[in-house]
Amino acid sequence: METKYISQGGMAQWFESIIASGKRVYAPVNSRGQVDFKLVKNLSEVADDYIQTTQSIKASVYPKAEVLFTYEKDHGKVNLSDFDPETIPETVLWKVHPCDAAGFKPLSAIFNWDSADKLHNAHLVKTSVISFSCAKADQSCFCTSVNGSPGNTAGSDIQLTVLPDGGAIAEILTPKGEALVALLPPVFEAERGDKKEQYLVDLPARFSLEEVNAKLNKAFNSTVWKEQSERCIGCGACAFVCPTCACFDIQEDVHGSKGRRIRCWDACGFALFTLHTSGHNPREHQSQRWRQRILHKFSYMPDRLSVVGCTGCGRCSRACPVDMNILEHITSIAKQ
Amino acid sequence: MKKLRDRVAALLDEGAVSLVIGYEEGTKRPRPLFCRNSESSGKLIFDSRCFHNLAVYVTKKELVGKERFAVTAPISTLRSILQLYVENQLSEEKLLVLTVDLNGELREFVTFEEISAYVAQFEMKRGEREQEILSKIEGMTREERWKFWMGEMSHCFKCYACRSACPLCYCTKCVVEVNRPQWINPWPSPISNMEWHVNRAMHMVGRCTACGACGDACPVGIPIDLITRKMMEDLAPEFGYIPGQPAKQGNALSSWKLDDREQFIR
Amino acid sequence: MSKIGVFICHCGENISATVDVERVAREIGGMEGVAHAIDYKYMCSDPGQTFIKEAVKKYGLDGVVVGACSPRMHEPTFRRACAEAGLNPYLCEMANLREHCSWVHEKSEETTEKAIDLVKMLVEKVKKDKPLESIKVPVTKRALVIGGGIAGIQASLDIANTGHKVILIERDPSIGGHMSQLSETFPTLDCSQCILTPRMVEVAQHPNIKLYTYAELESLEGFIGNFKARIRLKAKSVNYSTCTGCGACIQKCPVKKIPSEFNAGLGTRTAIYVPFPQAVPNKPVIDRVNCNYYKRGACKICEKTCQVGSIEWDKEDEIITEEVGAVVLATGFDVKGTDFFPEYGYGKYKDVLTGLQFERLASASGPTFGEIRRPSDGTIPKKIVFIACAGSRDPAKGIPYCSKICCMYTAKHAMLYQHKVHGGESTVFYMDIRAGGKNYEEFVRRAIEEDTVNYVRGRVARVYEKDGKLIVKGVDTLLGGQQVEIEADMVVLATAGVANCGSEQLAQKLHVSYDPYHFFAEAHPKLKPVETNTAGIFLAGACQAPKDIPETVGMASGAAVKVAALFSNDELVREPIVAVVNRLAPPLYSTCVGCFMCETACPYNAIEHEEIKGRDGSLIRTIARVNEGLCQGCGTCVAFCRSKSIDIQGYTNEQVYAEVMSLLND
Amino acid sequence: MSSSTEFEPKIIAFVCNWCTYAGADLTGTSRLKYATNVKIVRFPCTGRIDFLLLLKSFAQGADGVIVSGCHPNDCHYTSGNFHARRRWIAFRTVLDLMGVDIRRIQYSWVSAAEGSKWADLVNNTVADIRALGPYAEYQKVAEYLEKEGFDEEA
Repeated sequence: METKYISQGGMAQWFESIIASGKRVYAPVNSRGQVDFKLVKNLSEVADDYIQTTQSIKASVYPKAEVLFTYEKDHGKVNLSDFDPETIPETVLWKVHPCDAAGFKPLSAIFNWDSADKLHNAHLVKTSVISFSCAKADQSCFCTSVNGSPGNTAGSDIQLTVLPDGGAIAEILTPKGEALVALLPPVFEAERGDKKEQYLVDLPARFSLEEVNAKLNKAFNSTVWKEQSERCIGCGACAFVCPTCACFDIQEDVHGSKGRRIRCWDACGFALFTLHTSGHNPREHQSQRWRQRILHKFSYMPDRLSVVGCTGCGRCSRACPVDMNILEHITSIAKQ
Repeated sequence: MKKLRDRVAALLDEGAVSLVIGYEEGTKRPRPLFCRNSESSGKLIFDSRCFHNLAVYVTKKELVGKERFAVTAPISTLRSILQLYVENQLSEEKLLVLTVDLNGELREFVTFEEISAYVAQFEMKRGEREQEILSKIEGMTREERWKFWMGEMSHCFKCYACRSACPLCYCTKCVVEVNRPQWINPWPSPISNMEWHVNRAMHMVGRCTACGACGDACPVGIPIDLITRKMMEDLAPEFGYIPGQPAKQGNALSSWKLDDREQFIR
Repeated sequence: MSKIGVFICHCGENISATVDVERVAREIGGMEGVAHAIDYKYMCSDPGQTFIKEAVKKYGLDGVVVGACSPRMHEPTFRRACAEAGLNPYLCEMANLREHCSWVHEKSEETTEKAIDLVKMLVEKVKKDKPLESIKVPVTKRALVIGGGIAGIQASLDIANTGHKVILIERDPSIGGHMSQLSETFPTLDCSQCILTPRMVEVAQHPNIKLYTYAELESLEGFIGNFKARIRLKAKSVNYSTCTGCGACIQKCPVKKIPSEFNAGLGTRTAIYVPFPQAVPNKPVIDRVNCNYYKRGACKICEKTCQVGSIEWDKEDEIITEEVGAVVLATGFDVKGTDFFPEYGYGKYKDVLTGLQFERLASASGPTFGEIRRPSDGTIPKKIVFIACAGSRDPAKGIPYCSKICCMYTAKHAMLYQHKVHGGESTVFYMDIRAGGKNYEEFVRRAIEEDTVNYVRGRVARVYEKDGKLIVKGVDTLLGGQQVEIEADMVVLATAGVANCGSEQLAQKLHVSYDPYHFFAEAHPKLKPVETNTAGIFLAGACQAPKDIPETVGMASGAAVKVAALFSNDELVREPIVAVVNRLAPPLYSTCVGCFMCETACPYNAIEHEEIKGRDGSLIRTIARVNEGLCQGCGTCVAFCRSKSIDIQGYTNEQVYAEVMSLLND
Repeated sequence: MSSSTEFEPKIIAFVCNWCTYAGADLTGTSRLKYATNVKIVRFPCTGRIDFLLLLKSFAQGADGVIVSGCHPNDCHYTSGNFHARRRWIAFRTVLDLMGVDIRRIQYSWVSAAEGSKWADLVNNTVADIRALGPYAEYQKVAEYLEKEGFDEEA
């Protein structure tokens, strides 16, 4: 790892050279009153002054709907053609928050837990992540409680920490990061001894993961799930904005004798998610589905995949129509 | 406030109801509260910020159980409750409706007629936000409307928060979950998102009370409540009904008039 | 995978002349799930049907598509063939390659491609078809006959004589209809009333016939075998159970100048009246529009005259409900009247008459007791002109069809005139003489040859009055278009026969189709002339199209046989095209949430509430259930159901969806 | 029939069994000619026609749609067409709000006796849709799968 300094002007030039290299660049854009990642061509399009994008960056490596393969029936024969990962363009994600970048690991852990998910991994290979450390946070942020921090570099190829002069500390973290630097090496100057921590938001931890984990191990039959989830209306907003939620559905899109198999987002909060054809539903009540969501992230994943399934981005709390606040609920479990 | 809390505590203590659905302070704004004993009634609040439509909970059987229960209902919730009565989803014996009127007085309703009479004094008007966006849309050409809505629809990721937040979307199996045939693709795409929202609007004809819960719930900020609101504003005069003031029986879509408009029919 | 058999019919050359039927069969044969595809000259013929039956067995077909004519024509034929081969008949569908393709397009690539698409669509539908079982419903063995003219009388008697009950309703105070107004009948010249009145009396006395005169149908609900008719009994103001029919009240009634409907306006009647002396029932009604008491509140002379106190001033219309299993429509026709022929001076000159008025003049029971006298001055016309096709066959008048009876009755009129007025001169202007029928042509020849009626082939342009004579200006086309002018004392117009007034409204009440002229539409122009498209409702007589007495009587007997055939079953087998609410295993039970929107939408009150109860008897949910006896299969509920919990057999969501998709998936 | 360069619209007709289907049969019996572009799907009644089918038609590439049934008061089932009429009023309102080109849906009443009206309806609708051109605006978006929101603006 190498640390450099990049000036405000240098950053603009570098951005241009990334665009010029033909890579797709996604960055937060403020439109219709919401900030979300969009394809950009100019640095001026990139949003400033916001806490968090509404949606996570997950869709870059796990699209909302993607074709796994296509098929065609022809006089009794079936011709299959797999989706070609080579068609995925080189992609750069600009101005990703550390909590989003940290989401790649748990996401990959799920996709690859038994066998390697070719498609997801191909997206990862083609994607470079330029994260920006956080100078601001709000009431919903709690990355520091889930092994993260406003300057966490996990999942990033380069991390920039913006300085008061508009320039930034550039931490070049991976070969992919180095390749991006190589697009315009001169703008990366020698580091000036700036202290990164000084420019990060102070966000004290709100609970201890170990404590929560221990409590959860005994909480399966607790009444807390029902109490907390009474107002949950069972939509999928929390899961769809989450950087680590990976529940998916497999669907067929058939037109006559042609078709394609599609993987698309799903959510464990939906009643239909676990409904059997027989009519039996192992997670019949919303409280059971809420329990699944919390246990999956804070108990099953740490236990089985050695990674916590939450990065503390707080999006689910912000998106919830009925104020199901994950921080509030986890804190209360930890305190029980 | 005190009167409401006292009354709720009394109702729960007397065993007149087993549950009171109301509001408490939340982390951002008031949120739904489920009072099952008189102690928790101290958390109850009821003011102008309490607009979440609580009627969405009254059809959830696992939540309300078999006993009688009560709801502290602002006007939007009252309208939805009326519609739910019409659609055979509520029974007067099971539900006690509480509200605080404009004079700060606690009011209690049991029958459809009582609620209907009370609701009749409130006019349904566009708020500032609705007026702003709708007047923009109303000024668009058809092509501009198509672009506008396709842009909006491209953000929808089918979390179905709109459906979940709507008190009138109480089907146990929604049409989007019907897969023989698969009317609406389960994956998000601009056209199938639009199909879903057109479908939702069509299912709301003569039913929508313009509470705005769907738009409020949308995590990606699509003004979907305005689709149903505009539909209702346009159709109510034509079909001869007052939105949010349903007749006790029937529905504007499943009834008809001999002289319904048909200039568009060749 | 499906094993579907596809059978493409040439229909002689009706289809194969424009559609490449071999290509259709070849391409469909390559379709997913199609096990067998052939084309043949006549699929509906015996060998054609045998092909289907053999293929069903040989290939173990689980679906059949016949690409031929309209399913409205031969669907039952092919379904029966499939059933005989052991395939559920509802797994057989038809692609309409004739009416919807070969007959409406020129021979071309596109036409063949469309035919392929149409067959494909039905193949996709068949894949989603489910075997269905017919539904059995009970039959109410009682018929309703609407209209008491000769058609209704004949139908009622024929049905009643098979032992079934008949309810006959007639909107006028007496049965008899137009036939009772006629003088003599062609081609035998026997007296109309002489042959009709015995039948009228038979109706009145028949133990199986319940007669309601002065009554109209208010509404008809239900379906074949199970109709509920609401009948309005108009207030007669006379108590028929006490009235003896003595006629004293009629003698004394001071309102005497009302034009008599029976005499086609040529005579008068009183306000309390019996339409004609042989009326059945022969008891009076009070015409409230013209009665002094109802108009001004005073008079009541009839009440004072009546020995038995039968006048009921306060009687109101009464609505009764009768349950019937079949309906015969016999509402007859009307003739074009006043002001329809300004060029012929009708309505302006008293001596220009309609054919029906001439019938009354010629009738012994008419205003002149059978003498032909001019309405204007009572003199006997020395010269008379008959104008055939007055209105008929005249698109400009909006009546392009031939009224069929006019040629014959005009010949009869001329003949009657010649018999009654010795030395009189009669001229008939005609377009063509249509005298198809037993002894009809001979009858016309007799008029021309024996009775010296002058037949002029040509149209009359104008009739006007000059010095007390009616000048008839026309052309004789057989004399090379030469102008003809006749000074006549009387002109008789053979006015067009038209649908009876109110027939459109009646059709709407009964949900039967009608043609652009408001005549009721038969189910098939050739093979189902007495059936309507609504099962259980039959047609008799001129309400379907103008026709003469023998034809009417024949049709009425035909309708009666249809009714009797229907009543020969205790149960009726109905097509299982009905709506069904889905049922699932507990704990779901059904996806129906019981909003009962379907209930408010159903035109037949077929939606019932079904309570789902747990083992302990406690109510779990109330959901909708379809009463399949009442459901008629319109499917309106299906389109209303938000959760798609209700579906209609034969046109299920899966079926129609597959059809639409097949047309668009390339 | 028409030159190969001319746009041939794809049109689906949703018709009721009792009036328009029979009317179209009469068109055939009367040997009246009309364009091959329209294909009929038969329903028991206009009241049965699901609005979603119309949307699906466009998504699948139809350029126009015909919906036709019995004239008011003529419905074989008393009131199916009245229900349908009201539903189409609502549907048009919603579609128009969304910016869908409602000129591409032609509603009509064609009775069993109106064989020539059916031929005229088809020919006129084909001409109208041909004048409007392919419904590319809709079909283009209908092809999008993941190309929304995250990717280029639709």
